[in-house]
Amino acid sequence: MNKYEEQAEVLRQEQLMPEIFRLTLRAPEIAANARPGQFVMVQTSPGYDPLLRRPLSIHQTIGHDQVQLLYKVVGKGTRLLATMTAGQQLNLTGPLGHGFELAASKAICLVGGGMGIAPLYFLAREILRNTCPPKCVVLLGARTAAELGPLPGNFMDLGVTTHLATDDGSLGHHGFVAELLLQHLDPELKWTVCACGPHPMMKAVAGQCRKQGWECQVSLEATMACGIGACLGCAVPQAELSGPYLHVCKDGPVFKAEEVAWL
Amino acid sequence: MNKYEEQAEVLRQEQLMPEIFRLTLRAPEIAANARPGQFVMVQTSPGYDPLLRRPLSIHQTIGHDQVQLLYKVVGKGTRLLATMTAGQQLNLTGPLGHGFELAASKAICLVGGGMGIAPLYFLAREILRNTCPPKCVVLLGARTAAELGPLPGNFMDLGVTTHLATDDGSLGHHGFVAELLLQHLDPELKWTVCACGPHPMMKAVAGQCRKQGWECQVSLEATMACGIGACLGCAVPQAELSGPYLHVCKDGPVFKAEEVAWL
Amino acid sequence: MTTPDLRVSIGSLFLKNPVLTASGTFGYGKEFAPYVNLHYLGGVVVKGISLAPRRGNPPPRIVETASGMLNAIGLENVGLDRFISEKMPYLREIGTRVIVNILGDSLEEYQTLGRRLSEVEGISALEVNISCPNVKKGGVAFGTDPAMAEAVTRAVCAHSTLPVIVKLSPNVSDIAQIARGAEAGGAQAVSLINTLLGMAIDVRSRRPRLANIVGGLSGPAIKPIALRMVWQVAQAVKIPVIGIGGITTTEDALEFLLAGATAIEVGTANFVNPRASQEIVEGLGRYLTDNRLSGISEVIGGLILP
Amino acid sequence: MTTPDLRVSIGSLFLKNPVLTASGTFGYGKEFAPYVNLHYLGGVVVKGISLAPRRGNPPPRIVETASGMLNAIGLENVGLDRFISEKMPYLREIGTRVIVNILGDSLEEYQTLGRRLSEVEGISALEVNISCPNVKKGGVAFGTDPAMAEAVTRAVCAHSTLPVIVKLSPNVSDIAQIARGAEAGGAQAVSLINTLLGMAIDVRSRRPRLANIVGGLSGPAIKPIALRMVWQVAQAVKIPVIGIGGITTTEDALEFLLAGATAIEVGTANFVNPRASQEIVEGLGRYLTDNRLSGISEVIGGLILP
Ligand SMILES: Cc1cc2nc3c(=O)[nH]c(=O)nc-3n(C[C@H](O)[C@H](O)[C@H](O)COP(=O)(O)OP(=O)(O)OC[C@H]3O[C@@H](n4cnc5c(N)ncnc54)[C@H](O)[C@@H]3O)c2cc1C
Ligand SMILES: Cc1cc2nc3c(=O)[nH]c(=O)nc-3n(C[C@H](O)[C@H](O)[C@H](O)COP(=O)(O)OP(=O)(O)OC[C@H]3O[C@@H](n4cnc5c(N)ncnc54)[C@H](O)[C@@H]3O)c2cc1C
Ligand SMILES: Cc1cc2nc3c(=O)[nH]c(=O)nc-3n(C[C@H](O)[C@H](O)[C@H](O)COP(=O)(O)O)c2cc1C
Ligand SMILES: Cc1cc2nc3c(=O)[nH]c(=O)nc-3n(C[C@H](O)[C@H](O)[C@H](O)COP(=O)(O)O)c2cc1C
Ligand code: FES
Ligand code: FES
Repeated sequence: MNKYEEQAEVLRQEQLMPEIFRLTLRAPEIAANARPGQFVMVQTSPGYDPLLRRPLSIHQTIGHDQVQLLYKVVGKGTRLLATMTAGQQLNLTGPLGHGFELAASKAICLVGGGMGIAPLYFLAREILRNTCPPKCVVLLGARTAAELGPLPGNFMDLGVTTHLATDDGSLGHHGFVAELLLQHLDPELKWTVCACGPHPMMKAVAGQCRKQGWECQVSLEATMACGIGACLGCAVPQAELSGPYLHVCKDGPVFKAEEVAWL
Repeated sequence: MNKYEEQAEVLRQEQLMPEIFRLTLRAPEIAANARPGQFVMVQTSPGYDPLLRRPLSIHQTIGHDQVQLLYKVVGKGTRLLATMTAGQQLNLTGPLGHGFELAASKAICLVGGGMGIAPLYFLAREILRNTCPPKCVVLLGARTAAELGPLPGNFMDLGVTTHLATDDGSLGHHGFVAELLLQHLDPELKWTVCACGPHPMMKAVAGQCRKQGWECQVSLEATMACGIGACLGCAVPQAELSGPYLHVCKDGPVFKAEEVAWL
Repeated sequence: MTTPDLRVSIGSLFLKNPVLTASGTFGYGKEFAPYVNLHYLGGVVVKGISLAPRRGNPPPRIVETASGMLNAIGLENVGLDRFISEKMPYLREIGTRVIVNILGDSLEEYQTLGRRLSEVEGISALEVNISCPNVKKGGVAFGTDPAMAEAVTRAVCAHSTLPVIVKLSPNVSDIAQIARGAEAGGAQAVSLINTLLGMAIDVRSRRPRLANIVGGLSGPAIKPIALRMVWQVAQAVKIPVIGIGGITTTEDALEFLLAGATAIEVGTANFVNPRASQEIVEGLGRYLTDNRLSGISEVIGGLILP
Repeated sequence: MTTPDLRVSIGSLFLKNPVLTASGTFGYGKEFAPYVNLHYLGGVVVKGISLAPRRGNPPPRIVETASGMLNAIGLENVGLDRFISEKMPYLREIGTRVIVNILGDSLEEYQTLGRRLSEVEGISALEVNISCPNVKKGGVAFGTDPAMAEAVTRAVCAHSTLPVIVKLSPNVSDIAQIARGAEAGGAQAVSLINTLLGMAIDVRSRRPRLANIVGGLSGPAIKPIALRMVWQVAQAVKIPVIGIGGITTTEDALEFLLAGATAIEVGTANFVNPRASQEIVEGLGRYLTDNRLSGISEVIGGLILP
């Protein structure tokens, strides 16, 4: 898989919610090669503070040369990113890692929690464009309605069935998004479930899938320095606990749920 | 003398020449207390890179609440400063140090080289407003005409006699600004000369003045950490070489030329 | 709601809160009076004092580095006599603890400083800078050898009635061993870290950026090293530990307290934000309130290990 | 105009230019092939190899600090056999020097690594990481004692036909002394610095940010310390010195060369800018041209003292 270092131009910075932004960049090489579930490493500052690049999933590619990121401001790097305006330059490396792999699944379910929703939009669009399976369901969760903002609408606009859950019940199901699996997925079908979100959410989803015998792919996070398998910083334990660690940036970020240790 | 820490608002950022900017800030406490020759310490970044504040002379105060800085982009800090736009906040401490002291001089000459011109504009305005001496002459120098930009015009607009020198002869006298002293100052008068600029220029000016028996005040530079006499970083040797060092931020930046060692 | 209890004690020295200012970064207190209510602070550690005045190193003395700075002030100071006559009158009135940092180039000089300062009213403790070269031992710094650290501590303690804090140099293989030396010598506390020896070169002139060639590195850059050393020393000695090194925010201070420091000193941060020390006092109070903790003692040493 | 001569030699090891990549920050070379023309580099130092594969430490292994980062990878590596069979075939073809970084927990392990790697085609030199604990000596790191440094160097040199570079730990009182130990043991060169031991705490969870509690600090933050040590070591030994620590730009590299380093290694900077190493090669060439210097040897050790 090809990787690039690109000086991307900021085309648009949109504040979707108080802390959540959508950034559209011109990055032709990365856009042309990106697959859903892959990520980029973004240099958020020209100086040494912050020093390391920040990993962000590709939210979608637009046309042949644009990359869109969806991110939440949680610290220094993302705060700086949110100050970028159209016309400014941003250095990206990518596309990095292995994305979701959907051979010829007949029934696909995407489960996103919080910012884990970011890569699923790209995935949903690709699914609809390419395989267009008989069944495709999207389940989105967040702590509260305000955290989802326009995202559910974006998925619905694609024409895909979308169910929502919020921890506080302010929108959709009152409870965890993993609980929607049993409510909405026909247990007779052989589902392929693609999940991205907080660790406990993915653990619950992976557990459900195992019980049902469904295939499950999860997109993991880890603190990263290089993003390309060189530093070995992004280790996560594999299912076989005594085996070598997996590395999120190189072996993932998308893993088969059964490869991973759910501690 | 009172010192303040102020969150100043950027009112205007003007690019006078390719590398030279004029920044107008709302900083009421500092504006109300500033004297010509004093400086501020500017926090150029919210993070740790660059870490230390940067010293900049007060170019002038405007009205009761505005402070203007004139600066050249030479490194990280000034480069960041140049990206600031109206409405943004900038943290300043000041006014710092001791400025020029003009008791009742009858003949005053201001000599500025390069960015050393910055504090002299404030001084020229104050002189014209307060003491309004029978004789007041401004001598400005730079490497080339393009480095002076609109600055000579600013002084002329005050109605003060202004002579120019450039190293390359592209404007005014072809040579060093210190050479203008003998050309333009009536040796019969008791001049008070106030100089700010590169060290060799001030050394030449101080030498001339000593020969003529004129009073000479010079504004020195040194790398600074605190700007308030606490770190002892900004040492310069005094005329009495074995004596303790002078500290630019506290004992200066303006010194009597005879206090300083001209090495 | 009760106001949070920030009081700590460093041996027999009681502080209203654990926030001190680091020697050499806060002048003699007065310089910061325009920015800080000095009496809000736990205490002020003044610029290092020697028996005779010192001129310090020639300039340039300071250079900025990535998230840090190098200084080679060379321990410039007004000397003991002028310190007592010129600086103490102001310091006596600031309403908080005054800790005097001392330095010498022989055991005798440290002794004399300890004795003379014990007779001065208004001083709460001594902080002994042992990063200085021992002239009689070929210029090896007192702070790089446990036996020498013990000897200099003992010398000061024997001649002084004040609580003695020994300030450790980080330029050593095993700082815990030096700390134990100071403890054995009778120190009531150790403070660490002093600056790390560093260097910078101007590639255009090909010359060192400091006239002294090498200088001491301080600021946020060194915080991880300082924190590790504080954690190691806190486990190695029974006396209280004062944490120093890159502390700029309340969170930084909390890291050192969790690692086992009983108090902290704010250094280079004073230059960046002259109100940093006071803001940290306020921030610690807020932290206790927000976390419903009754006192800062619930934070100190509270690191949870995996 | 002639192209500038960037060639240097490290003992019997000739490099087309003085820019190497630091162990653990450049994988096995291949990872950076999308960004860098590997054959432009002076050489590639690969991730540290031990006799048996190592799992390394549990996560989290990385945390960012001010202008730096802490890592506690724990020397995870594929082990000698897989390194030879899986990584060497690619490395043999990259068109530049391959230097293999080795680590062990006993003299015997270092010996075996030296012997086995000498038999492998395509390796130009060994870099011996002596920051590892000596299990038989109670876990004290080889690199903190001059005699142990000498012993481990001698062990590798005696069993290997390759040039041996000894990589020094900065967590010591006197790094020049350790360098002299390595020199006495037969090292053709020393490289420094490895990471500085540091720590970070998450004040919300009150836990260390690294599962291993402590980790190694690297990046621009440590450059002043590294530069000072390189300067000290260059004066203390006759063998060539390779400078490492925070090198990110051409100017940084020049600082180390001026201080006496014959070559440099680019580490953490590879993560920030994957093209850093190649850009430094290009930058050094430009510097020579701009300053009308015929070769990089005119820069090495060219520091002008006051
Ligand atoms: C493969 C991958 C893809 C990602 N995709 C996205 C995405 O599309 N959108 C998005 O918003 N984020 C995404 N993240 C998370 C994102 O990388 C972090 O939020 C970001 O690096 C934080 O940088 P910062 O400088 O703002 O925060 P920092 O200053 O580094 O950290 C601030 C605080 O946030 C915490 N923090 C740091 N990283 C994370 C994290 N990963 N999750 C939660 N808290 C964290 C820190 O512990 C700290 O307390 C992804 C991460 C990975 C590994
Ligand atoms: C009391 C005082 C008043 C000043 N007033 C003004 C002013 O009104 N306008 C103005 O433009 N500048 C002024 N300066 C100089 C100004 O402080 C520096 O140019 C600034 O700090 C450079 O910061 P930087 O981060 O951009 O450069 P850095 O990254 O710190 O340095 C970049 C390069 O510039 C060099 N450099 C650093 N400081 C200076 C300096 N003082 N002079 C020349 N080169 C330097 C460095 O050695 C380095 O090579 C003043 C300095 C002092 C001490
Ligand atoms: C400019 C400056 C001067 C210093 N002078 C002294 C001193 O006189 N005595 C001393 O013990 N430490 C001195 N120090 C060290 C500091 O007290 C402190 O230990 C060190 O800077 C690390 O803390 P920091 O990173 O918060 O600055 C000085 C530090 C700086 C930056
Ligand atoms: C993630 C990481 C892994 C490292 N692994 C090794 C290693 O296996 N062997 C070794 O000798 N040094 C290792 N190092 C140290 C570097 O080679 C280098 O000495 C150090 O990082 C300082 O250089 P820098 O500041 O340029 O990164 C590692 C450093 C990092 C950041
Ligand atoms: S982030 Fe470096 S190996 Fe994954
Ligand atoms: S800059 Fe600190 S004393 Fe002058």
